[in-house]
Amino acid sequence: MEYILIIISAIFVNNVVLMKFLGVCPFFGVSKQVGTAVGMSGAVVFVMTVATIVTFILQKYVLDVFEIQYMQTITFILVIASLVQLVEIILKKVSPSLFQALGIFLPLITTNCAVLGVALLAVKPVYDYDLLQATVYAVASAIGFGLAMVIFAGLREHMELQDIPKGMKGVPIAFVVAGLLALAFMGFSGIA
Amino acid sequence: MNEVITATIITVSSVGVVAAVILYWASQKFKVFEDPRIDKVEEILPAANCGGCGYPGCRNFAEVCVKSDSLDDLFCPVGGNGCMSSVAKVLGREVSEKDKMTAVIRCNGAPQFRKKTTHFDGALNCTIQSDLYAGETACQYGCVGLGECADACDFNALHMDPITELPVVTEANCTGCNACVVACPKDIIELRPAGKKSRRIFVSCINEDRGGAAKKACAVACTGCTLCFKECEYDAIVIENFLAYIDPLKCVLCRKCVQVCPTGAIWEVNLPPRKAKPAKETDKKPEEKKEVDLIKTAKENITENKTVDNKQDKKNKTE
Amino acid sequence: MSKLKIFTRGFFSENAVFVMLLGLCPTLGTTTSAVNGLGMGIATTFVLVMSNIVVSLVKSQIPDKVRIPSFIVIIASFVTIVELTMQAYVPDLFEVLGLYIPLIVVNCLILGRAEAFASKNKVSDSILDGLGMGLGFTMALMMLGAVREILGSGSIFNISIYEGDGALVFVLAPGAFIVLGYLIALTNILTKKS
Amino acid sequence: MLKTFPKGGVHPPENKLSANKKIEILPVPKQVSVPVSQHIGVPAKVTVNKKDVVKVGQIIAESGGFISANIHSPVSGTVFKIDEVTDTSGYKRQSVIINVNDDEWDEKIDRSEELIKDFDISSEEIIKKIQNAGIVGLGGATFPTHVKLMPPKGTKPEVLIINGVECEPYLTSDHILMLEKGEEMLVGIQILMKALKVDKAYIGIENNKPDAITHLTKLVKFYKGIVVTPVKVQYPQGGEKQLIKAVINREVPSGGLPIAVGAVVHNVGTAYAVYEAVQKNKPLFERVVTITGKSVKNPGNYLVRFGTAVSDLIEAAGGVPKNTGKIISGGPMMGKALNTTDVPVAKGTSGILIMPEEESKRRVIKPCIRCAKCVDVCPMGLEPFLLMTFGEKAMHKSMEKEDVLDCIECGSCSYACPSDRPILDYIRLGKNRVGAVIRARSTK
Amino acid sequence: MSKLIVSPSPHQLGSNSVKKLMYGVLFALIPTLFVSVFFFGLGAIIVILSAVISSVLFEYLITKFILKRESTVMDGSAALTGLLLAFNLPSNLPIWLVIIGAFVAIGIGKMSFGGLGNNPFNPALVGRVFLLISWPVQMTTWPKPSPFTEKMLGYTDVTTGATPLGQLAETMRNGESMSSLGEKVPDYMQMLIGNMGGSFGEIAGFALIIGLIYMLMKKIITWHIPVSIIGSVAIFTGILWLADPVNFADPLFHILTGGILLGAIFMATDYVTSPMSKRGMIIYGIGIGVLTIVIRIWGAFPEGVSFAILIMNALVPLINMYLKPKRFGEKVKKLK
Amino acid sequence: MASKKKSSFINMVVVLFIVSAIAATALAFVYQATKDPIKQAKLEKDKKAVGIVVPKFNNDPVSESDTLIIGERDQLIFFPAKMDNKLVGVAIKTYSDIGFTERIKIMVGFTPDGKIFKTAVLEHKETPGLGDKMQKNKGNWSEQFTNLDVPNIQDTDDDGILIEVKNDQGTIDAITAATISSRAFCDACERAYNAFKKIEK
Ligand SMILES: Cc1cc2nc3c(=O)[nH]c(=O)nc-3n(C[C@H](O)[C@H](O)[C@H](O)COP(=O)(O)O)c2cc1C
Ligand SMILES: Cc1cc2nc3c(=O)[nH]c(=O)nc-3n(C[C@H](O)[C@H](O)[C@H](O)COP(=O)(O)O)c2cc1C
Ligand SMILES: Cc1cc2nc3c(=O)[nH]c(=O)nc-3n(C[C@H](O)[C@H](O)[C@H](O)COP(=O)(O)O)c2cc1C
Ligand SMILES: Cc1cc2nc3c(=O)[nH]c(=O)nc-3n(C[C@H](O)[C@H](O)[C@H](O)CO)c2cc1C
Ligand code: SF4
Ligand code: SF4
Ligand code: SF4
Ligand code: SF4
Ligand code: FES
Repeated sequence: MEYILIIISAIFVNNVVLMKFLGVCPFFGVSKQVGTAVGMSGAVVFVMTVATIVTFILQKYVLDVFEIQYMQTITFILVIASLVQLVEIILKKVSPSLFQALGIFLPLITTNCAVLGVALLAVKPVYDYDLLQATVYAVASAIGFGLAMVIFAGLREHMELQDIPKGMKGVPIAFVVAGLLALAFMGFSGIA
Repeated sequence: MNEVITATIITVSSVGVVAAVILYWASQKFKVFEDPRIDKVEEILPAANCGGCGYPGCRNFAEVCVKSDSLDDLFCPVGGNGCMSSVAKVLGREVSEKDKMTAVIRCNGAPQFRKKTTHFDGALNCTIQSDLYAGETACQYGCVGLGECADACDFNALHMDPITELPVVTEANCTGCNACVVACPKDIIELRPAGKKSRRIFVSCINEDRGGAAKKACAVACTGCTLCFKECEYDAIVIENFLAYIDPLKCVLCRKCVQVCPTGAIWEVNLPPRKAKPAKETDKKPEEKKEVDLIKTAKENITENKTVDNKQDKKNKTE
Repeated sequence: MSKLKIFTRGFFSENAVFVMLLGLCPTLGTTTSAVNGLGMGIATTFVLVMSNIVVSLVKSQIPDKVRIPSFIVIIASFVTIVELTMQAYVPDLFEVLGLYIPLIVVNCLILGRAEAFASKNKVSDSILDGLGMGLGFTMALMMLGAVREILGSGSIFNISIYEGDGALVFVLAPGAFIVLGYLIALTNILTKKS
Repeated sequence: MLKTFPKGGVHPPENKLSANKKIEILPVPKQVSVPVSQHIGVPAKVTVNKKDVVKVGQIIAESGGFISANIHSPVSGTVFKIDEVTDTSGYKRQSVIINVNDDEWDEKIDRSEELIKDFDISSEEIIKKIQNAGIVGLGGATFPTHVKLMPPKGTKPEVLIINGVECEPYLTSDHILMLEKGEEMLVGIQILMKALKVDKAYIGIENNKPDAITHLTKLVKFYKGIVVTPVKVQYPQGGEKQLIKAVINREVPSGGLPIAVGAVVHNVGTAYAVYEAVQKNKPLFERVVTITGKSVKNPGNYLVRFGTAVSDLIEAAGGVPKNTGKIISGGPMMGKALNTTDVPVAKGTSGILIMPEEESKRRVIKPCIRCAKCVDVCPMGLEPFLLMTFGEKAMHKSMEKEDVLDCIECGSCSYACPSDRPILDYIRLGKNRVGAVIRARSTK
Repeated sequence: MSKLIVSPSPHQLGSNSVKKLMYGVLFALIPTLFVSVFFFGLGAIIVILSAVISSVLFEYLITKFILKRESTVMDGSAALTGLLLAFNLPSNLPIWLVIIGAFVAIGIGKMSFGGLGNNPFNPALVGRVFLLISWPVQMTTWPKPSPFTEKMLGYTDVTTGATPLGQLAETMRNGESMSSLGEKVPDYMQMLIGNMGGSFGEIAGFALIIGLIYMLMKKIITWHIPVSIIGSVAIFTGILWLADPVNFADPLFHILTGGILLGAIFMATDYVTSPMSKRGMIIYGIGIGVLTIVIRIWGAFPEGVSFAILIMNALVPLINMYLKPKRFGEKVKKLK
Repeated sequence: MASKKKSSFINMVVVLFIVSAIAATALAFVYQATKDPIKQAKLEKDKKAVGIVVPKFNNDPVSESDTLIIGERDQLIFFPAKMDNKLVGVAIKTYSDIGFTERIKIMVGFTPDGKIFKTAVLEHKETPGLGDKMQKNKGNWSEQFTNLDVPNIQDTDDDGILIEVKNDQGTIDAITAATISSRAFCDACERAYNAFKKIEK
């Protein structure tokens, strides 16, 4: 039950992009087509999960132990950046097909706030997550990100065919759509 | 040095070093061959990996740049123009200066020369109309005037003249991209060398009907009378299927054909105004003049109102 | 490029938020009021300028393969400095901005400028570039914050300007997207016209 | 429940004004111009010269290939000239113009009214005769009939379906033919069955022609293997894929021919023409044409020689009404608007419809409101609104992916659209372009 | 005979038009209008008039002065948006809020996208949810219905009461059993004719169903969306109720209360924002039904229809992409 | 473009090491420098809150504060306020987890007779415009708690909880449309009151 709550909360109620504003740049950048959005979501799920696990361990067994929590930002980002690159290198060799599907999105993830954001949130003392909970939280957050992005990509592909007024065409209307999507997602608030 | 500082330094540097070692090891171990130009392009790109270019990540964008044939639709918003031109340089993709080609409209059949016998009421698209039938006038070759070519032009070099209902080329904008030629279902548009000082002479008609039929359908049609052919000293003119064609490579811009054409089908572009001719020749002139006046007065007579109406009509329909 | 242009393009022609759509998370997340937007903007500008300086100083010493990690470490250090300083001297603002302060690290604007500009240019130009970009970013955040504050809470810079409740949506997530959408449309229209 | 196709379709007002008008014979005009391309496929090659004297039924242009058909002179007289004349396509096409002189028929043609039921002739000979007679499908597509009778290798016809649906509003030529020449037609069907070597034939007739249904039901008792199947009044019941589905409940695969499900479809007029060709040696040079329209004085069904100007036909029905807006060759749903009445009647001309001006104009186009009415009515299960958008934006790849080539151009979508959008115009455009792309690809 | 008209086929057009469809829906809403005025009197009239007039006005002004296009107000869709927005509001909502709602609905929800046919989200619901989130207090104070009394003339000072769904949420939050809920809310017959609190357009179940039948008969809409919504609500709440009748309300209660009927019949069926294929419509309907109940039972809002419809609106492009109508002949092709 | 250094294993590791080390050292020093101010700022915050919620005092409640353990994990810090060594009030830092979003932390001050003197919100993430009306500067809702005579509240529903919103048969008017936040606020006060009773003993 506890896990279900974490999952529902992270996907719908506190959706990373729509409610928490994390990872907004790729949310807009890579959502022009549904296919790309799906690929990006896959990559995010993968990296976010691994990154959260690694940083969680780092936090609990290094930073907390030496009481140097203030080094959180710098170590986390270092870990994430290296991790992304590592995954990219390995994937390219080991599974070119998977690399084709996900690899191209990997570099984009380093500068995706959502990954660092979720890693930072997962170690927040208020939540008091253990490793498993943190992992579930990361996976669910990433799925929430992916869900929002795929829906959004569908809407944008649709908008491409519509007769949008000149000034609103492209990015502006995308923001309005994102806003209305967030408005709709507010309906989930309070589910717990 | 106190404890915290030591711990900090050790932790962070070891994370850094471990990362470097692992990455190095991995990049050696899992090396994959790739087009080296991709690296070069990637180097030029800002590595912001922001996705602003529409591709996921700079490297991916670099790959696309290397693989695609043209950089026209590719743009990195972070790096900007400078960055893109460096990319082009690396890839050796600068557009080499070709002979400038420009579009010419080979139909002169404004409504006052070419009576409309029917009214087309389908979707306003040249191809749809010409797939359906020969067109609103008796000339089955002429421009149908629904502006598909103008829509196809990405450079704002073509617009439809509301009075003549024919496309007009803005030469300065025309890049010779061929889009309009492909778009036009009637093959009205031809790309011709812009010519010396942008001066050109060409036959603005593609009617292949026999003289009488052509003339009946359109007052300014080429009737294939061969007068120009006979006049031309440079063999620049051929006549086939009752239609004259001027070879741009042979034409020396002597303008003799322009004067002899009884229907005014031959156009001269950007040539200086003619010197006043000796009196003898003027007996031919009135006719020519009449044509010109016709266009002029027609243009003047059509009040602004009507033009607006025309546009309104089209807008209504397309909306 | 003239110094003036290096400085001013961050405000208009290459404005990070309105034109290049970079650093959107803090833009949307922290602009519930003009003051918050301003604070976030200044923090970002600081990191941007400082990391531009350092990067342009050390640019020739860094081997290619570790360029990005090194830049990230540099940026992260400044971010941490900002974090610590804010905690010490403006704890209230720090609390409001919360997560978004550490997230300055991943703001593509900063890494992007470090890579695209500072790693190729003189220190003085890099400072100007950083300042221009940063202040342009700050301006955008403040504008967004101001509009959201006026519509959402009926005040500006915490000074109440009308009675009664504002439209709460503008303080919440949907309002942020919508307001930014219309602001971008507005800039599009204005810049195209001029 | 009456048989029909499973999805879509519309029911426009039937307006069968000329339903009970007996077939009248239109007098032979003074001059005819016979286009050499009256069918789908390669145009025929002219075999006569200026000033040649020809008889009715004499070949004047020879089939130009396998998918092509002979053209016979519909009149007797002298060839005036061979020139380009605007035909129903709206373009000038090569035609043989003949000055009429008398009405002298080729001797081989049996001109008696007598019904000849028996035939004893092989399948190949039948096909040969049909080919020689220049018979093409009279249901609209004018596809050479002999080609359809020679199924490609690996396919085997199982049933013959005769299309007596006439689902187009206004048109009545098939209806009257079934009433007046029912028996001849049934013999024609037997001949076709023999040619195809099938022993089952269905005649699909829409339920709005009860007289034809009862008449033929009575007659088929005497003809083995032929069944009359009444089908629901629902446009486009006459589309062959729809008819096959309705009658024998098989679905012709996307991009496939009817033969893929063992069916061959012929129009009733074609069957009658086959009878005449095989039993009476009469080639195809005349047909029944409906002339109709709300403001037409005497709507009726006329037996017309090919090459007769449409204006002559209209004259016979009382002349062009004052408020005429559009003159259509064919029905209001699939017919082709003419740009002049000086075009000749040809093999594909099933009717001439004159529409008053107020009904001719299209309405102002409004934005698509995504009401899905076009999706509902599309008998092919396509999404016309989407295809139109792709067509407008020249997104050919997307169109191909959305099966634009399956569209049968029935026009139900444009008919049903509350926003009066020219859906089919753009779909047709897209079909042409996608078709061109695919052809280019396959030649690569 | 003047110039002949030439156009591609078909040459005959159906008699349907956008105007006819929109006015048809407006006509179908008339019974509901009467019932709402009957129970909520002057307040209902004021809110309806201000919503409809301001919607039409905003659409006119925006098309004319901002988009500079041909005016489209006469097609009736703006009036319909206004009316449906009004039906989703409490009858004592201050006029200025109604006008803001209409502005958001038309300005943001519809015209920003280019007007009729282009908007991905239901404009009236965009307006409504915008108001709900911005001014939750005003949007959730419901006047008591008061048939045939002098109170009908009241507008802002009417007595307020909770909606059945509000009672339900309260009951569930306090962990009381459903039998105690039964005492607090009107019986089902009263609910059906509309004698209960709530947005004044959603109460009149009976009148809404008359509208549904009219629209089905006129072929304005098909049964797929309303039936799948109501069906999935019934099934979902039915399962919960059978499993635990003490803590969950019965299906009929859920169907008759709140906006399910109004939403299912008039709002989810909006052409522009619903799927194009029949299969898609059914999935869409089920999605709305299930989400509505999830939000009602577990969410912070007592009512979820508006949100559920908006969320499913967002999914419509994906539904259209993956749930195509069944192509003719496709199956055979695959069998090969 | 500036000449790029070619990468080799050694220089990669060395550079990354040096960069990290310099960064770490610099940070460590900044940390050292800001450590006390940060602590100070935190104390300052408590101090300010304590100053608001209890009557005038002249001791240093922060340095005299102590942690009270209730139940298994609950730890509340309390700050005794004394005037000339006479206890004039106790401020208790309390929290609630039943708010709309995340934990709410408030400071509640009691006078020795068990009345709430005043309250102050320390931290919360409730929705702006709704739940945040519990803050003093956003509305006067929290005035209800000033001088709330907790020991004398009638516990109408006999559930042993004294500070409750009216929806739960209590005495506190909830913030309009934010009952959940109000309930959480009451819950925090109740927790503080229980702690207070324990301290009393
Ligand atoms: C290019 C083409 C090739 C065809 N090939 C055959 C064929 O090989 N065998 C056959 O029986 N029918 C063939 N048909 C005939 C069609 O099946 C169909 O009967 C004809 O096009 C008329 O149908 P319609 O009036 O419904 O369009 C062909 C048609 C076309 C257009
Ligand atoms: C939409 C549509 C409607 C049609 N309606 C009829 C019809 O009513 N009667 C008919 O004989 N053929 C009709 N056809 C043509 C048939 O599909 C088919 O081509 C014809 O029956 C084949 O016979 P034929 O080759 O003898 O002409 C229609 C075709 C289409 C695409
Ligand atoms: C986006 C959103 C934010 C909300 N924020 C709060 C909040 O901060 N505090 C709160 O008590 N209720 C909040 N609510 C409302 C609650 O979910 C709930 O509806 C309300 O407390 C019901 O209580 P009432 O009886 O006071 O109306 C929020 C609702 C939504 C949709
Ligand atoms: C059956 C039907 C239902 C409609 N429902 C709505 C609705 O719920 N909300 C609305 O704003 N417009 C509605 N409209 C009107 C119109 O479709 C709507 O304004 C468009 O979304 C505007 O583009 C409806 C129209 C029809 C035909
Ligand atoms: S030139 Fe061709 S494309 Fe252009 S308007 Fe004329 S017919 Fe159309
Ligand atoms: S003179 Fe004019 S009409 Fe005669 S052939 Fe030359 S171009 Fe044609
Ligand atoms: S898409 Fe084609 S098959 Fe479908 S209704 Fe339209 S015209 Fe008929
Ligand atoms: S029928 Fe017309 S308005 Fe309706 S969906 Fe199709 S194209 Fe759009
Ligand atoms: S700021 Fe770009 S993803 Fe968050």
